[in-house]
Order: sequence, then C-alpha cells, then structure tokens
Amino acid sequence: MPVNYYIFLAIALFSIGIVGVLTRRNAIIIFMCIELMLNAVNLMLVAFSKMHHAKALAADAATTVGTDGQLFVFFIMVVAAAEVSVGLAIIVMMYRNIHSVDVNFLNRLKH
Amino acid sequence: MNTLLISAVLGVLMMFSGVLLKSRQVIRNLAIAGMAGLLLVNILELGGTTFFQINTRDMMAFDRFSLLFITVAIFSTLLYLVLSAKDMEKVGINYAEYFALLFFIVCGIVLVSSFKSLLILFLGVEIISIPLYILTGSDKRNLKSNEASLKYFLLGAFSTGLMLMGIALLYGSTGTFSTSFRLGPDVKPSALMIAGMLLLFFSMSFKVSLAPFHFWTPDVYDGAPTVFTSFMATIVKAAVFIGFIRLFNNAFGLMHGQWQLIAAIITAATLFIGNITAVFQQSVKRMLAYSSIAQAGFMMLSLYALSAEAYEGLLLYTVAYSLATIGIFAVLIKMNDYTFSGFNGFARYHPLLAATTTVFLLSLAGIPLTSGFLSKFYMLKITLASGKGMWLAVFAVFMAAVSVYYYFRVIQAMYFKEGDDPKIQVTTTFKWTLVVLAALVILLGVFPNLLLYWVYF
Amino acid sequence: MSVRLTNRSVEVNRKPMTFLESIYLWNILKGMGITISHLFKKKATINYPEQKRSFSKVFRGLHVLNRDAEGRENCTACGLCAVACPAEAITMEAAERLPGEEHLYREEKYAAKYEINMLRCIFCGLCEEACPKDAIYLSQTFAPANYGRKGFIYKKEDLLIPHPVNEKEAYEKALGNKAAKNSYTKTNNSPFGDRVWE
Amino acid sequence: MGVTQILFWFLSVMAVFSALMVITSKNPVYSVLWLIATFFAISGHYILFNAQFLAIVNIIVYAGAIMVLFLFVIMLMNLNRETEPQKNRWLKMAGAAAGGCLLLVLVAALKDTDMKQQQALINKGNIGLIKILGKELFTTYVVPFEISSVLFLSAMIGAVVIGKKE
Amino acid sequence: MYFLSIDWWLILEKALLIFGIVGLSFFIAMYTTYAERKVAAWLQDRRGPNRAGPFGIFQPLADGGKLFFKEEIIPLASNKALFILGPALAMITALLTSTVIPWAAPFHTKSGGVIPMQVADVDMGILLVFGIVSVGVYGIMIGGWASNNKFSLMAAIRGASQMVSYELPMGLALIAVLFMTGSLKMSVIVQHQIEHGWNIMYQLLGFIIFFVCALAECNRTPFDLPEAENELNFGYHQEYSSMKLGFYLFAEYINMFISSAVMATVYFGGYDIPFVNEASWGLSSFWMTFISFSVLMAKTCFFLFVFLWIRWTIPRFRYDQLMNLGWKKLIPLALLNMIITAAVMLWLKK
Amino acid sequence: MVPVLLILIPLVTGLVTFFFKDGRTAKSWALFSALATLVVSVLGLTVLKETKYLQFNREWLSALNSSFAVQLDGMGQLLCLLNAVAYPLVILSAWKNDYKNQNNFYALMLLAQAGMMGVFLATDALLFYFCWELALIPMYFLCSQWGGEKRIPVTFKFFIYTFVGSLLMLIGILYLQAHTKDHSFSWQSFIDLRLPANKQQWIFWLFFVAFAIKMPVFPLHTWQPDTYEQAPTATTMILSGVMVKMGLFGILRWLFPVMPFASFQWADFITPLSLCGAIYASLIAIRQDDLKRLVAYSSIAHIGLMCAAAFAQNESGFQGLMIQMFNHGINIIGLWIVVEITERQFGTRKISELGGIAQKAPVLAAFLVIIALANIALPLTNAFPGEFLMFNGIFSSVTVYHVWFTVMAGLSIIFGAIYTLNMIRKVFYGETIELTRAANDISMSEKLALGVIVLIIFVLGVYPQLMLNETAATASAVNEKFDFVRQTLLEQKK
Repeated sequence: MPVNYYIFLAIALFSIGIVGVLTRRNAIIIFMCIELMLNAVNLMLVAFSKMHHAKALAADAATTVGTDGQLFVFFIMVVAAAEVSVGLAIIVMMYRNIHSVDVNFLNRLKH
Repeated sequence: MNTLLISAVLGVLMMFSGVLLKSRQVIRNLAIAGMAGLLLVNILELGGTTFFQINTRDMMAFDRFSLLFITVAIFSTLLYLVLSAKDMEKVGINYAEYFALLFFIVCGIVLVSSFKSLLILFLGVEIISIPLYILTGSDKRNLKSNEASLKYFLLGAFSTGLMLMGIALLYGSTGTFSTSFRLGPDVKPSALMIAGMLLLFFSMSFKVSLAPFHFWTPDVYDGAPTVFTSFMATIVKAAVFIGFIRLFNNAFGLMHGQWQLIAAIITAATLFIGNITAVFQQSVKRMLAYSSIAQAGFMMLSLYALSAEAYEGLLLYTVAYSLATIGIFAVLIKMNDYTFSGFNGFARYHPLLAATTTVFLLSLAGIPLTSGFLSKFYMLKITLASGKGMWLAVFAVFMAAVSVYYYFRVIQAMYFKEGDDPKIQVTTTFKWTLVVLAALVILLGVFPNLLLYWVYF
Repeated sequence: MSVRLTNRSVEVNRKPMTFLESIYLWNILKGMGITISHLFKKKATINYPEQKRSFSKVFRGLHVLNRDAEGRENCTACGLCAVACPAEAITMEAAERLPGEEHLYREEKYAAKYEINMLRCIFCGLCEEACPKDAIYLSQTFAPANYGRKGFIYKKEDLLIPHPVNEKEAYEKALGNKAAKNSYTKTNNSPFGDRVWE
Repeated sequence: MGVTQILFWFLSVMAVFSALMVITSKNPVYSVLWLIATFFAISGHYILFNAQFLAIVNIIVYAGAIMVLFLFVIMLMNLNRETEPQKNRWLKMAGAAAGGCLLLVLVAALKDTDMKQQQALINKGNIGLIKILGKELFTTYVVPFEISSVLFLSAMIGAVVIGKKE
Repeated sequence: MYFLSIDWWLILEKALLIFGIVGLSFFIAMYTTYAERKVAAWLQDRRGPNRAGPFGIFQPLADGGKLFFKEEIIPLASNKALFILGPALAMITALLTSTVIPWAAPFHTKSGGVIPMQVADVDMGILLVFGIVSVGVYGIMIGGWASNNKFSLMAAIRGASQMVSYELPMGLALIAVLFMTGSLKMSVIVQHQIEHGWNIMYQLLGFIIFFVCALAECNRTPFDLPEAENELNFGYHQEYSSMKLGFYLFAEYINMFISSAVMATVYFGGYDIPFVNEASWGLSSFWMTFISFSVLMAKTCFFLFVFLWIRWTIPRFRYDQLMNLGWKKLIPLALLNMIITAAVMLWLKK
Repeated sequence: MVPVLLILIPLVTGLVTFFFKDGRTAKSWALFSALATLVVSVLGLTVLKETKYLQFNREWLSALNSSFAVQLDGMGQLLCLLNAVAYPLVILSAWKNDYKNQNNFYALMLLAQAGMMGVFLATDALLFYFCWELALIPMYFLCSQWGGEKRIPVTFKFFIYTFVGSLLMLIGILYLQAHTKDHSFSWQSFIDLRLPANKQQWIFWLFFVAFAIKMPVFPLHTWQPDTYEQAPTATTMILSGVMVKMGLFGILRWLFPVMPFASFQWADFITPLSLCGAIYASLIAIRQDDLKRLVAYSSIAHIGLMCAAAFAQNESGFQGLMIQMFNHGINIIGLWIVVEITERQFGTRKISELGGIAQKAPVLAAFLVIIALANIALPLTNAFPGEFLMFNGIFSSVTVYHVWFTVMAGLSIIFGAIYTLNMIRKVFYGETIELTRAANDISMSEKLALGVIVLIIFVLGVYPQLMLNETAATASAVNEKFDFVRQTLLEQKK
C-alpha cells in the first residue's frame, strides 16, 4: 500500500480525536479522544516503520530497519497505560467531590 | 547516568520509607539527605566520575551542559526540600509518596536535559508530567486542587498527543528517532518534517506554557498545593525548557531561520500576555503563575537566538529564576492569605523574611546586582547578538518594566503598608536557608563567573 | 475464663495467618481430600418415585374417621377431639340420628359436619387419644399437595374410611395402615425406623 | 483489488466510522464501545503490516485493560444519555470546524510530498515479530525500557496517592 | 496474516478444523454441565441427574431445549442493543481462544502433506489467548450494565475487575514457561515439552498460580463472586433468560474447557504421552493423531474434573480476600517464580 | 584607588548601617562616612592627581567581557565632588529629623551615594548600568518608606519611568557591545566603535530616553514634581541635587562621544524640547503655592536649560554645563535645606500660609536670599559663570535657530528670577503672621550646612577659574567629536 493512505488515515483519526477533545464536555470522553489520537500516532508510526523497512529491504535482505518505529509504538502504549491509570484516578476523585465529570464545571479557579 | 539511576532508586526507597518509617521527620531528613547525595554524585559525574557505565546507544548524552543543568536542578530541589519539605505535611497523608514522586520527577529532569533520542524526550516529559498531575491533585478534598489536576492532566495528555504526532511525522521523514539528523540549512525540508517540527514546537510550548498555549498554567499553579506549585513553576519548568532548547538546537538548529519568526511571535505573545495579565491579579500565587509565563517568554529568547551563549544564558536564567521563585514560594506557603493585602505590613513582623523576599522579587524583576538581572541581560544580549531581534528586545524590555509593577506591589505591601501580624511560624533552619538563597541570588548577580566559569561547551 | 461445661468446646485460634497459611493451599488440599473421599462413598439418596423409604412405626399421618364393622360411623360428635386439639384445627356440627339411619350412625348423635384444617393440624395425635369412641385415628399417609388453601380443609367425606362392606378392598387397604401401626413391636425401636425398602 | 486492498479499505472505513461514532455518540458507554471497535480496526491494520506483536499488545493493553477501566468508571458514575453534559451547538460547530481545518491543512501539507512513491510493506517483513522486537527491546532499547518502569512506578504511586481514602 | 495468501484447500481444511473444534467445545461444555451436577452429587453422597436417558445422559440436551424454548424476556429499561451484544461477545471470545491450541499431533497425509491440528499456529500464540481473554471481560460488563439492574452492574464490575486483576499473575506465571521454551508458539511449547519433559516438573509453583488464576478468569468457585447469590442474587445475568442466559452459562463452561486445554498444553505436555516414545510404535498417522488427541482430551477432562471438584469443596472467597490473594500473594509469588526461573536458567547457561 | 574608595566607602558603610540598632549612632556613622568620602574625593582632585591613583581596572564579569573599570576624569570629577559635598550637607541639615528606622534610612542613602558615585566613575558600560540602577533602588525605598501621603503610587511612577528608561539603555549598551570589535563594554571601545551614522539613530534614542527621563526633559518629566513633593526632603535634596545630574552626565559621557552623528542630527529636535520644558516648568513654578513643588519645577527649568546647552554642542556650552551641574547641585540643595527647615518649623509648605519669617529668623533669611540669588545666577554667585557659558554656547551653536533658542533660554531665566524672588518676598518678608510668630532661628548644624553652601557659592562665584581649569580639557575633547561630525557632514554635502 502507498504509505500516503496510511498517513491520511492516521491524520483523519487524529483530527477526529482533536475534534472530540474540542467538542465534548465529558472529561472521560475527552480523555478517550486523546487515546484515539495516540492510536492514530501509533498507526502512523507502524506505517512509517514498514516504509523504512521496505526501503532498507531493497538493499539488505536481513535488515532490521524499522524496528525502532514499532518499539516506539510499544512505548507509547506503555505510557498510555500509565497515564490512564492516573487520569482515571483523577477523574474519579473529581467525581467523588462534585458528582460530575463535566469540564464546564472546571471554572472554580476563575473566581 | 549517576543521577538517573540513583534518583530512581531513591524514589523507590522513599516509597518504602512511608511503609517502614513512622516518623515524618525521619522521612523528610532521608529525602533531604538523598537529594544531597544526588547532588554529590552528580558533581562527581561532572568531575568525570561515573559509577555506571551504561551504553545508552546514543540515546542520551551527558554532556557538560546537561550535567550542569542537572546539578543546578538538583541543587535547587535540595534548597526547595530544605525550605518547604515540612509544608508537604499539610497537603495530605501520603507524605513519603510525595518525596518518591519528587525523586521520580528528578529522573525525568535528567532525561529531558540529556536526551538525544526523541524516545527519551517523550519518556522524560511523561515521567515529569505524570507525577505532577498527581501532586497537583494531591490535596484531595480541595476542589480547586482537583480541578487543577484534571485540567492539567487533560491538557497535558493532549499536548503529549500532539508531541507524539510530531515525532511520528519526523520519523516518517528521517527514519530515525535520533535528534542528530540535522538537516542542513540549504536543504529544503519535507512537508512531513515541517509539520512534525511545528507540532513538536506547539506541544513543547504547551509544556512550558508559552502563549497562546499557556491558559492552563495559572489555573493549575493556582489550584495545586502551593508547595508543589513552587516545584512545578521552577525546576520542572526550567527542565522542560532545557529539553525544548536541546531538541530544537540539536534537531532543527540548522533550520533555525525557518522557525525563528514563529519563535519570535510566540515569545512576544508570551511576554505580553504573561505580564499584562499578571498586573491584574489579586492573589500573589496567581500573580506568580502569570509571572512564570512571563519569565518563560524571556527564556524563549534563548530559543529565538539559539547560539552557544543562548545556552549559557538559559542556564543562568533557569538558576536565577528557580532560586528566586523557590524563595518566594517558600515564604508564600507559610502565609495564610495569598492576596497582596495579605502581605501588608509583613516587613514589620518578619523583617528577615521580608528582606529576603524583596531580594527575590528584585531578582525576578531583573534589578541589577541580582542574578535575575544578569539572566535577563544575557537574554537581551543574545537576542541582539543574533542581529535581528531589536524589536523583540525592546518589547521585552517594556514588558520587563511592566513586570516591575506587579513584583513591586508585593514589596510595597510588605514595607509601605500597614497590616496585621500574619502569625506565621518559621524555624531557624528555614530562615537561614532563605538567607543563603538570597545570598546566592546576589552572589550570582555580582559574580556570575562562579557559575559561568563552569559553562563552556 | 468461663467454666467449661463440656470437653467439646475449642478455643478459637485468632493468630494471624502466616504467609503460607494465607495462600490457603494446604488447607484447600486437605479439603479436597475430604471431598474426593466422598466420591467413593455409598450414596445416601434413593430414586424416590421408584424407591420409597418406609415410615417409622410411630408415624402420625392423615386423620381417618372410623366406622365399625358394619360400616356405621363411630363418631358421636362429642367434641372432645376439638377440645383436645392444640391447633384448633377441628370443627364439627352435631345432629340427631333420625329414625332409619341406624345403619349409618352407631350412636343416636352423629357429626353432621366434620372438618379438619390440615394446614393447621400439627399431627400431634391428641385427638386420637381424646376420642372415647375410637372414632378418629391418624393413619400413615400424608396429605397430598393441593392448589388452594380450601383444598386443605378436609371434609367428613374426605376423612371417612371406606365402607367395610360396600368397598371392601379399599377398606382393607386403609385398614392395613392402621394394622401396621398397631402391630408396633419392640424390634423397631429406632425413632427413624429401619432402612426397609418396600 | 486484492484481498489486502479490500481488507485495507474495510479496516480503514471501520476505523474512521467508529472513531466518528466515538465523538458523536450521546451515550458514553457507546463511545467506549466504538472506541474499542476503532482499536480493533487499528489492530487489524497492524496485522496487515504483519506487526503481530503490536496488534496483540494493542488489544491486550488498549482494549483489554485501558478501555475496561474506562468502562468501569463510566458505569460506576452511571453516566448515560440524560446526564451526559453537552456543549452548546455553536461551540461544537467551532470545535468541529477547527478539527476539520487541521485535517485539511495537514492533508494539504502532506499531499505533495515524495511519500506518494513510498510503499509501506504489507504482509511481508518480519520486523513485527516478537523475536526481533524483543531482541531489539532488550539490547538497544534497554535503557528506555528500564526508564518506563520508573514511569510505571510513579503512575502506581500516583494512583495510590489519589485513590486512597484518607 | 499469512493465511490470506494461501490456497483454498487450506481454508477448507481450517474450516473443517474450526467446525470440529467449535463442535467439540459445545459438546464438552454441554457435558460439563452434566458433569458438574453429577460430580456435585457424588461428592455430596448424592446421585445426580438420572432421569433423561440412561444415567441422565440426555440431561444437557433437555436443559438446552428448555433454554431454547423459554420465553425471551428483555427488560424494558435495558439497553436493548447492548443487552443482546453482551452474551454474544461472551460466547465469541470464549470460542476464539481455542484457535491456537494444538489439539493433536500433526496429521501426515499419504501425499506427504502435513495437516497441523491447530487452527492457527500464530507467532503470538499464548499472547493471543491473553488478548482474547482480556477482551472477554466485555461480555460480562456490557451484559451486566445493559440489564439496568444494580445487582447485575455490581456483579459485572466485580467480575471484570477480578478478571483484569488475575490476568496479571497469570501472565507472570506464564513468562517463566516462556523463558524455558523461548517461544510463544503453542506448537513449539508442546514440542519443547516432548523433548525436555513436561513443564510441570520445572514450574510447579507457576502452574499452581496459573491454575488459581484460571479459576478466577472463568469466574469459578471459589472466585465466583459475580454470581454470589447471597449478595447479588443471580449476578450479571440476572435479567437474562432463554438462550441468552444459555450463552452466558455455556461461555463459562467453554472457558473452563479451553483453560483446561491450555493448562494441559502449556504445563502437561499437550498431546504428549508421558514416559513413552509413541513414535516408535509405528502406528499410522491417523492413529497417532487420534491417540494424541485422546491424550490431550484426557488431560483436559482431568482438569475439568478438578475444576468441578474444587467448586464443590471450597467455599466462596470474600471480595477483599479475592483481591488480596491476587495482588498481594499471587503476583509476588509469580514474580518470585519468574526471577528464580530466570536465575536458574542463567546459571545453567554458564 | 581613589575611585574605588569613592564607591566602596559609601557602599560598605551603607551596608553596615543596616545593622545599627540605634538611630543616632547610624546618623553619626553616616555623617562620618560622608565626610570620609568627601575627604577622599577632595584628595583625589588635589593631592593624588596622578592617573595611576585615579584609574582602576579589575577583572569582573569576565564571561561577559565586562570589567570593573572606574576612572576619575574630567567629566566625572566635579560631579563626584558634588556628590561628596552634598552628603555631609544633607545629613547635617537633616540632623534634627528623627526618621523611623533611621539606620535603614541612612543605609539606603549611603547606598544611593555609592550608586551615583559609580555612575560618575564607571568607564565600563555595564558597570555604569549597574550603578545607575543601584542608585535608583535605594531611592525607591527611601521615597516609598519615608515619603508623604501619596508616596507609594508616586514613587512607583518614578521608579517605573526610570526603570523603563534604563532598560532601554541596556538594550543600547548591548547592541553597541555586540558590535564592538573586542565585544567589550569599555568606554574606550564604545568610542572606537564609530557606528555608521544611520545605525546611530535607533541607539541614540535608546540611550537618550533613559537620560531624558532621569533629567527630566519636557515630555518625560511628569514623575518629577510629584516625587520631589512626596519624597522626604533629605532624599529630595539628593534627587534634585545629584541624581538628575546622572542624566546630563550620561549624555556627556556616553551619548555624545559614542554617537556624535545622531546626537548632532537630533540636536535641533531636542534643544527646543528642553527649552520649552524649561519655560513651561518656570511658568508652572510661578503659579505654584507649594514650596517643594516650586523648587521642583525650578529644578526642571534649570535642567532643561542645561540640556539645551549640552545639545548646543560646542566647547562653551559643555564647559558651562559641567560647571553648572556642580553649582546647580549646590544651590538646589541649599534651597531644599531652607524648605526643609521651614517645613519642619511650621508644618506647612504652602507659600500662602507663610510670611515674615525673616524677622524671626534673620540668619535663615540671609542664607536663603544668597542661595536664591545664586539660583537665578546673579553675577558673583557660582551659577553665573556657568549660565553665562551656557548662553554663550547656545547662542554660538551651529543650528540656524540659535537666536531663537537663546531667546527662549533667556525667557526661562527671567521667569526663574520672577518665581524665586516672589517666593522670597512672600515667605520671608512682609509681616509675620500667626504661624510664623513663634519661629526660631536655625540650629548649629543647619548653620554649618548652609554656611558651607554659601561659602561655596561665593568662592566659586568670585573665582570660577578653579572649575574652568578642570573642565576645559574635557569640554574640548567632547567638542572634538562634534568638530569631526560637522566636518564629515560638510564634506558629504559637498
């Protein structure tokens, strides 16, 4: 497949994530949209990794070029997991106190 | 490398200390001793003694600059701990855990100040961010703290997303995560690379709260427990800035001309917004939050100029800024009333604290013979030396004058207004540390060579 | 320290569990040993409809109103049984025997209506003991299931033993129960009866 | 159009459609489920790339762990269509417009690159297999790997600090 | 995804295999319900079902028939789409797991071809099992939530958190095995055991941990908290009736079956017959396949029996005990096991 | 060595003063320190007049290519002397005042002195800048702490004004430093820089705004009357007597030699501005009822005149300027002392509320008259030679408007005479009123202070050569620069 397709697909997903972040008010859904963005990045990284691999493969059949991209994806997943645990803890803490996860309630600091 | 490993180990140690040790005093002393030890090993490494020979496969480079900055950061953290560690008790029950998180943040600081691979940058930024989200929200009953934490978290995660997208695009165009691909100045970068660079720029701007990506900062700094705001606004911010400049110097240094204008605009916007909004604040804490934005604007000048001297200047700036802000926050934490009027008549009841606070404020305002002046001086100097930044320098100067307005409001309140005794109690250690801090601020202002002597790359 | 009344009481061990204990492994194995041993034991249940367990000799079941050998009802509606009943399950209405009904009732008074509420009855057998005329006795059958409460209020027709002359066979069968009960012997002193399969 | 192409388009459409459903669903639980569907589609892409390890890790980590947590939280908070807060319409449109603009700009910027000639290797290449990735991870990337353990530790402490009742 | 480019014969062969395995799973699951009742009866000195057919052997068919013909009730307040999705997911994930298990020794055709008795010998092998198991949580959660019933929701959340928690020690225990075999492929794991002896000999602790976790993953007693009647009535399938309920119940038994098969494969040599070299018997390939399949089934059945046996022995844990056991006991133990295995292997290598 | 001492003595003693508990000791200590500085500066001007004593260069901030370079030369020496003379006078005159926290007060005063000394002595731009700010900060605290009712906002205005100016100057300095060959901040390399004329324009303004704010020149003067009014009088004396000279001095030392082209080209713009300012200030002074404000506006007027003389850019003007800087300092301090005494005695500064003090306090009145006359530059007073030379300078400047400028300058002098004499008449002569009936004459320390001032007035008035000798060389040196400029421009025109 031309890598272009994957770039566009990933960007589309990424943009959908951003739109979600901008349009939703539920903190959890915003967070989910962020996860969606990360996944778009992952997809793109894998596509690029395979692209670079294909390029290097032409020269050297035993090449391992491209593994770094996939490992980066792995690290992103790892970090995302850590982030989720903390993030949800924070959201739950918030919910415990104000019984809402509406980000529009986040305006106490404005006063 | 010394610092990275040992701070991680110390973090774990602190984590267990909460279970094993009952006395908070002991935990605190342990943390301070640990930090001092960390400083020691880092200085040893600066002198060439590394305990661990680990092949990082060219993902990290402990060059002079990074080691020096780490030293500075750890030193500031040490001072911070000595001054404010006791005040963490007020935040919540997880006393030892807070220290553990601080040590982990130090790990992250080491990473972002010595990375050579985007992967390490990413991990470093995250190791800094995640504990900070927690520390921000550690005052669990306080709605403001909760809110700040959530806000910080959502926006932090969002900017991480942007950053990763940037990294991905860069990877697409270069095929590597190393920052040393260094495209020549005459090579036309691909669209992928430009898009990636911009996304990285924006996300890093988010992390160091440059306008227009700054909007989270005041709320978060205001909402977080003041002890942690102090740490966040100083050492962490400086560290991320170091990462920022490291990234853009190493990876995009040769394309400097192509993004300089953006940097300039963002700098100007940051200076403007930070300073002007700070003027209208009623709470000193919030004012300091905005002032941190303004100071970030000044630090941005180093990115705008991007020369060898810019590194020196940034280092000096981070030192000056961190020391002074830590000092002010240390006093602020003790206060019950964070508004300006809360400081009314402070000098009468606490002349020593007031005097040191004044020194810090003067340093932040950039009055000569304080380290703050010298750092601002450096920033202006490199801006002018880059040959194009006259307007930016003049603008920065005007904004610095504006900053004097709000910094001096505190001084005015302390010295020239009448007020009640704020009834705060401080230990002798606290006082002496403050004095040392103030002395350092002045000493670095008078003899910057003490620090600059070490800075050569 | 309380006084120990028996030797069966054991002090509860409230020691905190050691790590090995707290993973329960050994105790679980012991438990499993016990259960598996039951796999090979003789089964305690029977295939019910096909196999039935015998009642105990002292079993008290459904009430029966007795007739004499000519088929006349023994009951004179004296009410002693109702008085004796602790659950107040028995009600009755007396009536004079009219001329020409001698073949129906043994005495000149009889129970025109005789009801036992089986939902109330506790099958204590006091009615049987109170009856001076040997008119009521408890058989070895139990009340069948029913869909309504009313169905458990047994009328006289439900209680009366079959006519010994007209329905000889049924009478014999019903009597058999009683006979078995009456032939109570010392050989069977277990309160639960012997495991004798019919 | 070969099987690969068909699969590519199918997975792509599924991914985009599910992603759109994530942000348009009124009910948060549906959002979560659609997001899981998206993750599966992305995993499908990984399989097309023969990046088996990532595909399975994506499912285990994202679908199996992360989204379960999300679902937990949402279910416990009992958020449903009625209680789900909604932004006002104009803000929503503005947000959508902003995102759309970003999409357009990025696509426009990246359209004319030399990427058109570049092919991403499908179905071939074994770098996605666990053997190679594992070797790389524990040799070249061992430092970041250990660092990520620190990250986890801090997240763990964090969850305890935040979650523990005082 | 190699099998996209392969010929139709292979697809046919795989399709047959899949049908076979699915059928087998259903069959076993059905008869496990029967076995459950029988074993329960025997362990309690009872007789168990014995009305339908000789020894009650048609009991599961009757049960199935009953479930099919029962009235289908979907609560009005429920979320209809998800209410239907829940059991379907549970069933699908339960069935999917069987794809990577090598059910028997490969069958050698006369023409020299080799037909592996495994649907897909993917590189990820055991990880795939994990992936699918981790997705299996959704069946419970969605069903429980969609029922719009407090008890169902609580049970669903219990079940899910229990499954998520116990996946960890399970994985950690498996890592020690993977250390030894050096591959995630199930076929390699089995082959390794045939050559080097069963893993249970080296990984007793690991097996115990794995087994306990398998109990928890299948929501079996003593970890059947999602169905704790005294607290939650009937658990997450409270509102279900008819075949949807049947799906949930079946899924549980299929899960049991698959996890037994996995245990047999990973720790007990798969289709290997211990102490003998069956290759030297000179049997035809068909018989070899058949025998090896029977061996695996025997092992599996044994584990199934142990599942039942445990159910009728051990009382249900309290929820905090369950979590304590998982996080504070099993995970440290599994880690310890892992480290010791690694250390020993390093030492042996030297 | 001398210049270092001049800076160090007040700096160190000032820092020490903070730690005195007793106000009186602090006062004495400050006086002692001020006298010591005076002695050193006098010695420097007389006995130790060898360059090796008057120069000092020590490595400092080497990383920035800056050094601690100070020099007591022709440009600065008179101002150093003024600074040194002013302090004992100020302290003496304030001897009777009991300020709250006197130790802090005097400490800050001395620190300010150190700063100003540094400004006058520095030959390194960065050091110059440092000292410039060092002089400012103590002033800020002095005014805000011990000033009048509206002190805080007023002082703050003053501070912000000056700070903006100085930061702009900093940019200028940095710009120049970046373009010097050796990247140093030294005065000499700045002069050697010889920026092309078109590049000087910007930089000129960066510097000039800073100096103009300090002086202050007309549109930037708004901070001054308020500050003078609100500041404690002792501080006001220093502010108006010494500090404003920093601006003029800066022009002479840093602006003209370094950027002669731009200075020359903008002279026609700045001269009328400053002269307008002078007239405007004089007019306001005439209408003023508050003594302090009157003196403040008079100061603006005089400074305007001096600025105009500076931008006349010829030898006469420079010489006059340098002399006048010193003399104006002395005179205005004298005036302030009188105002201070008056205010302390009567508790008011309103001219309309005072009158006839001369009858009760003849000595004070006599002093005042002399000082006031000196202020309007009567012959035989010290200001006369200075003003004369300045007029001469303005008149003989090369601009085509020189006549007009002279007329304007003359107007301001006339107005000056009007308000000064008016003030004397109203306050000191006429009938005593209720308030002034109980007036006492001045005390010993005040007599001493005023006596010294009057002495200086007469000595320098009678024998101006003393100063003319000192300043001639410098004036011609600066003038040379402009000769060069004029020549170049002429050549360009041809």
